[in-house]
Amino acid sequence: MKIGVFICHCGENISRTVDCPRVARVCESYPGVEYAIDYKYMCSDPGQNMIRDAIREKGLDAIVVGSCSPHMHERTFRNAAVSAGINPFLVEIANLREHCSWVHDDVEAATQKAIELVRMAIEKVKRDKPLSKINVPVTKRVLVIGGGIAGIQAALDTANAGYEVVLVEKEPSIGGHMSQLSETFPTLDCSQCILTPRMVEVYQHPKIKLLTYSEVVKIEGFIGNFKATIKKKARHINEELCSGCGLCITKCPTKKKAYNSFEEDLAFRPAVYIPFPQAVPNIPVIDESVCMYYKNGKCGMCVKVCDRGAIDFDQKDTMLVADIGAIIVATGFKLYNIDKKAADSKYKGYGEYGYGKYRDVIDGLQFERIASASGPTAGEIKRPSDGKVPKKIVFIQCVGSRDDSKGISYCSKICCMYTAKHAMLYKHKVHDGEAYIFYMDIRAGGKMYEEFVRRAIEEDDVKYIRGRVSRIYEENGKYIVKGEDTIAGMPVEIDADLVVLATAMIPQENSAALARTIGIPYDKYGFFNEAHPKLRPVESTTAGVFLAGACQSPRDIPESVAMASAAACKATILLSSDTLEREPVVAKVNEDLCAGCFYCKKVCPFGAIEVKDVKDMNGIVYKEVAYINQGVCQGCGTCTATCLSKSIELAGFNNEEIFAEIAAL
Amino acid sequence: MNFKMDEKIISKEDLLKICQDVIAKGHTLLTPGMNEYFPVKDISQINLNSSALPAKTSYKSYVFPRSEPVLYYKRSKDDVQLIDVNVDGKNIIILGAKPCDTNSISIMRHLFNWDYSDEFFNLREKHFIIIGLMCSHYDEYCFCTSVGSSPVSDKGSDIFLIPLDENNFALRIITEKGKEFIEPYAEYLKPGDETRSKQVTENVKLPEVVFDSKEVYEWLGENFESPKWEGIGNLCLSCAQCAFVCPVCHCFDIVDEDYSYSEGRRMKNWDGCQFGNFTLHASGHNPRDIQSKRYRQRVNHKFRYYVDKFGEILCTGCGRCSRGCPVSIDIKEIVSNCKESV
Amino acid sequence: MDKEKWEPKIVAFVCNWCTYTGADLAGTSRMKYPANAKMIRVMCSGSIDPVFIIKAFERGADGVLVSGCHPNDCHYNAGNFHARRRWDFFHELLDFIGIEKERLQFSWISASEGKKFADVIAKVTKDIKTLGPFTAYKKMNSEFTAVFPEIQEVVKETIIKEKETV
Amino acid sequence: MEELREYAKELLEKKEVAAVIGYTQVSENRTKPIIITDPADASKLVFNEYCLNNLSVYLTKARINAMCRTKDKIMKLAICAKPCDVHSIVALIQENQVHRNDIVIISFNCHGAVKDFGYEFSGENLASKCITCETHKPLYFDKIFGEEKETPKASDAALARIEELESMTHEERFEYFNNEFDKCIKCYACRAVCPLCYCQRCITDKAIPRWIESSSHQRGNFSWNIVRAFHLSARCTGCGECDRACPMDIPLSLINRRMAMEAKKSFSYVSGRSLETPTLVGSFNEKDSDELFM
Repeated sequence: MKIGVFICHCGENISRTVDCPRVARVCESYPGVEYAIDYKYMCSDPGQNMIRDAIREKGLDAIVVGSCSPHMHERTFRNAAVSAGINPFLVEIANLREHCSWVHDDVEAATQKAIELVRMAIEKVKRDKPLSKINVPVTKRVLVIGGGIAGIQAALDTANAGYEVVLVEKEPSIGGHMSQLSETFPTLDCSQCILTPRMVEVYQHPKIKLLTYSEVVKIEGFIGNFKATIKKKARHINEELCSGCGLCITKCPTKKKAYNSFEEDLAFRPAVYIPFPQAVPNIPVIDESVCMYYKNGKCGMCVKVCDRGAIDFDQKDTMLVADIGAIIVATGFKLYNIDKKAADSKYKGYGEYGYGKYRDVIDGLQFERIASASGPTAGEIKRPSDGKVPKKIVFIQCVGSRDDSKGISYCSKICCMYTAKHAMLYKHKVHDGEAYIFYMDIRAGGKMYEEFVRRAIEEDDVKYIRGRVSRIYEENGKYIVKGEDTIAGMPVEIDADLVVLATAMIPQENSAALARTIGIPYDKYGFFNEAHPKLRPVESTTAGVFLAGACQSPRDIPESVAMASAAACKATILLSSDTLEREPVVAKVNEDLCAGCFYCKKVCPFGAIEVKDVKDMNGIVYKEVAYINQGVCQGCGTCTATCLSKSIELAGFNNEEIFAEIAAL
Repeated sequence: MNFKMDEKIISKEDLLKICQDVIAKGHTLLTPGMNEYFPVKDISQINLNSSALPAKTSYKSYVFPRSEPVLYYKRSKDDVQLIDVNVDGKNIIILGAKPCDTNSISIMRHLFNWDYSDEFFNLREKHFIIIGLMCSHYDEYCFCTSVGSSPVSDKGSDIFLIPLDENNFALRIITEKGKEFIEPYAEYLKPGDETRSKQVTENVKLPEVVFDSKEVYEWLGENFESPKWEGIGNLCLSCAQCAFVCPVCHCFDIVDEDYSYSEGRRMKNWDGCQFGNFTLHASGHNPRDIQSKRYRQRVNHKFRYYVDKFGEILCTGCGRCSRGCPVSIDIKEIVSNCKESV
Repeated sequence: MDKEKWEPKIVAFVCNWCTYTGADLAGTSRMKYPANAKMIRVMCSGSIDPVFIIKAFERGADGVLVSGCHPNDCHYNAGNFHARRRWDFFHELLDFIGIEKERLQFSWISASEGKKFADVIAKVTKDIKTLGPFTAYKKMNSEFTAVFPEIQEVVKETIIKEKETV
Repeated sequence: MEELREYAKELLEKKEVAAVIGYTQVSENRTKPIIITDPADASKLVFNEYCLNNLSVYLTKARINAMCRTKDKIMKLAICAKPCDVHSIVALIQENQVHRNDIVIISFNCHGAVKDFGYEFSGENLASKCITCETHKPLYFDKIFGEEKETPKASDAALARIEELESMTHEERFEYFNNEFDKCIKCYACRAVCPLCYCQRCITDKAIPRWIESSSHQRGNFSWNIVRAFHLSARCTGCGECDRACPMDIPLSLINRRMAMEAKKSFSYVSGRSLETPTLVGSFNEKDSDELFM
């Protein structure tokens, strides 16, 4: 085997601390090395030409390039090698820049290390096998999980590109948190007004199959070839027959049996309900837990009034299976529960603010409902306890967010803006009211955001107090807010009529469980992880799964929408070809030697390993062996290390190659 | 060589003095312990007990190490440099070797000097001095008498000891090598009394002769396809305990192992015929693919092929293989019952 | 004096996605760390076999570092979880056999933790320097070093060790 | 004993099983494995304190399994297993080597076995595994024989030895184990008798690339013994056959026991005790300790 070694100076980036000519000289003396040379910029056109020419002239079989990180230019050099007729997997990169010249000062030590790094690459490339890309077919359908604004946007963009979409929403209606908002910052336009047309568009789109009141329970398969199992929860209303007239709702005798979660528990709803008037689909749901029929078998008022016979008490949960090519996860967020904490929760509550104890200490979404024209107060600002118009409101920012002691270190990003919005909405409706905002910093990065906050301060006379609130207690129908003004350097005490807490955005309940179902990583809070924080922000590390909106980290509406469109675009790129090319770094079983213990199957994170029967001459199965579906295998190699008899090898990183690297150290 | 055997008497005390001197001279003195023949550091470790059980392993590894380099190599750009291994010719004196061990080396010598003369073996053997000790122990696994040896046989020894009483041994000088060894210690030797030693050896209880090796030879030739092999093959678990504790099994494997990308060595390692991959070809074909064929090979090699080739049975009847077999396969039983129907 | 001159040989097995990239970041950020550790890139910490570590010790390594993605951060979701169990046993085994725990160290280093990478390499190098050469294991190679005196390192180290004991 | 023989005979006569793997007496204090296919031979079966072999090792042998597959019928295998051997069978079932329905487990009420052949059964000569044994009744079986009897008492010398070793310095321990491993002649008897060493090709036989040096010099012996112990970590059920088989008396099961202690301490797992619990290898818990990692 003839190996060529090419050492790059990277201008002076490498050559400043590594004696590149010496590295080339020493490497030329190693067995198997036919040609070695150093050059100022290997990645430049002349540099690449040097490689091509050397391959042709010297008849090289494989090359080693000592340069920057393979994450930078591996592809460049592989392409150069391919154009000169060498398999791309017979190219090895020794990382002489990031791992050597940039991190060491001593020229001798760095040069010595560089020689060893190149030597390792030489020994590896000697054992490298030529590999070719793997082709897998693509199912042209996208699964969007979550029907908030991000999911809606992603579904519409994908469907408009001509691909089928399955949109799964766990609530009875799509719309998500955006449908609960009164107005949106920084324009103060009506949230419902801009959202509802989108929701209807989704409902009517011929390419979108909408599954509300449904949950994804299982994802199998791999990029281009997922299989999703979706549980459609029983609505007890036949969707085909229901006309959405709403008669069942108005006639239901259990008027105020349950808290209305859409109204953030500020109102009640009957057992049969739609979450809100603009709900899509406009089909009610019967809540078994409060319905009289399920309690004692009597009532059945809805059955009597429904002239279409759509009520179906016997309806059961159903399972649907769909073939899917790509998945967009847009499950959104929920608000940090301020005090009601389960025993095993990683978050600590805010007992000192009296949320849950005082009815007039509410969170941001509750204030949205109070301020909303369609809300429980029809848009009039009234406090929940006695319906009085509050004359003094205290808003507290960063409740939970940026507070290590409560378990959340991050900034929830949107609270500065929506609190300013809340204060403005209040001032616009209650002209003689006073609004105080306790803040830590004001973070108003975004188009027209800073201006918006300034407007609140300057035009609407919202009083910003920099500092934290230590305690809230009730006294004569007032809420005494004790805090400090760190700018004035003195304690503050405000007797408020209503307190609004801007609580942190946290991931949806069970986000970790969903992540495991889909097979994507998540951070310690439960937000899903992107593949690369900067360059691949909407992709998960699992190929074919994309992220949109606040399920990845706190996002406002424009960002969620932008992410959703980006994710849709990524998904459509994937679906635009009939087959997928995959890196051939996959594992393979030596079936003759496999003992069939299936530890590999147990550890495979992707379910790529199947059981294969081996039969004797009479057709009787005498042995079971592992078989790796090359389309599913992602090439992590966990199976190779688990295999006790070493009957699995990972192409491109096989054990012979790694042993050779160890021996070359 | 016209060497005449000579018999002397030596006291135990004097014998130990010789040992002391041997150690002081820097020679290696081996003596049997419970598990193995071990190099004596202090003469108090020496236990010249003729009724002791044979050590679990023989001293085979001192003449044919379980693993030894045969050459070192160093790769350079265009060449491979080979470096020879020098075997140091250090004298090894084995004191108290059991008669079933003493002739092991002479049996193996045939093989190591057959088509190729193994200089490592020969050099080591040349520096061996074997002082045998009559054996007065036997258990259910011993069958030296069935393979033409006996507990009182001095075959293979350079010097042979017969305990006359608690403190005195008859010392039989058998070979030139033995004579050369003992000559410097002539002062310790008293005139021998062959009648006395004969009296002792004649009173030794011998293991019963359980088979006739000629009959076994014949049977093996005629029963290559006997169903007997299958029965044994089903039980045998394919380890090489039997081969590795055997004083005369001599199969080896050659492997190259590297230290780094450029340096390495070629090793000669013990190999066992019961291993499944012993006869595995590079093509993937394995002529002895199942255990019954491998066990058949083992018995045939010992009692037929070796006899054909070198005129000796490749077995000393020490019974180590059966004593240690994890599934209690007893070669003596198999061979002596060979004619019985399955 | 000699001991100060001695430089340990350290092998680091790192995953492609987190630690290798974290090391890239350390480079991009021009952080400095000792040059003793050489990295072997594998796809996932889950694919690192304990035999790799044995091989490294056999080839004269004084210390080994194994590093992958943080839990829940694995590019392959769960490779590092399986690795974690594996290493728990292997580390315990080596400890029982008599190999100091510092000879084989483990870390989780994410792609954004360039600083942590530099710190970990510095720490491991320092630990191994404190322990000194892995003479106990290297003695097994004494036959080799007798034939190839150019594998000097080992010879030198043995001498140092002997000096120390005097 | 007669019941056992009758039962085995019946199984064979009815052709429910292709063979009965059991024990037969060799001499007073010694038994050996026997594979019975002829009902007439069932009378050779015995069970007593001298039945040392863990016969489950035969369950994974291709040649034994081949006996079960005849052209017109697939038969089961019957195996005599002490309660501790049943642990091995459980582990084999979990590792897909044996299917529960393919075997008939004939087990016994057990009150211990001797440490090796040639010893008289007593507390002093009790096998190490019997001293700490908690399953005198098998956890899984199809048929059980023998009466319950008290196990002789003995002190747990192996545990004391482990504690003694752990109190040593690393250097001393390394020295100790290196010397022990140095004795290894690589006859692989430990591997051959181990029911869980069922690999068709052992890692140490993998030549390209060479995983473990086949030479039995210090380096090769060291890596073989480490890898053997590691591969059995959290899998070994503690039958102790390796100890009995080793001609060089290397304390193999001592290391196995130490690793089993780790499995119990860190993961509350004991291998081969339950068919329902997932194996420790091959599963994980997000809450596993992160202590090891910087």
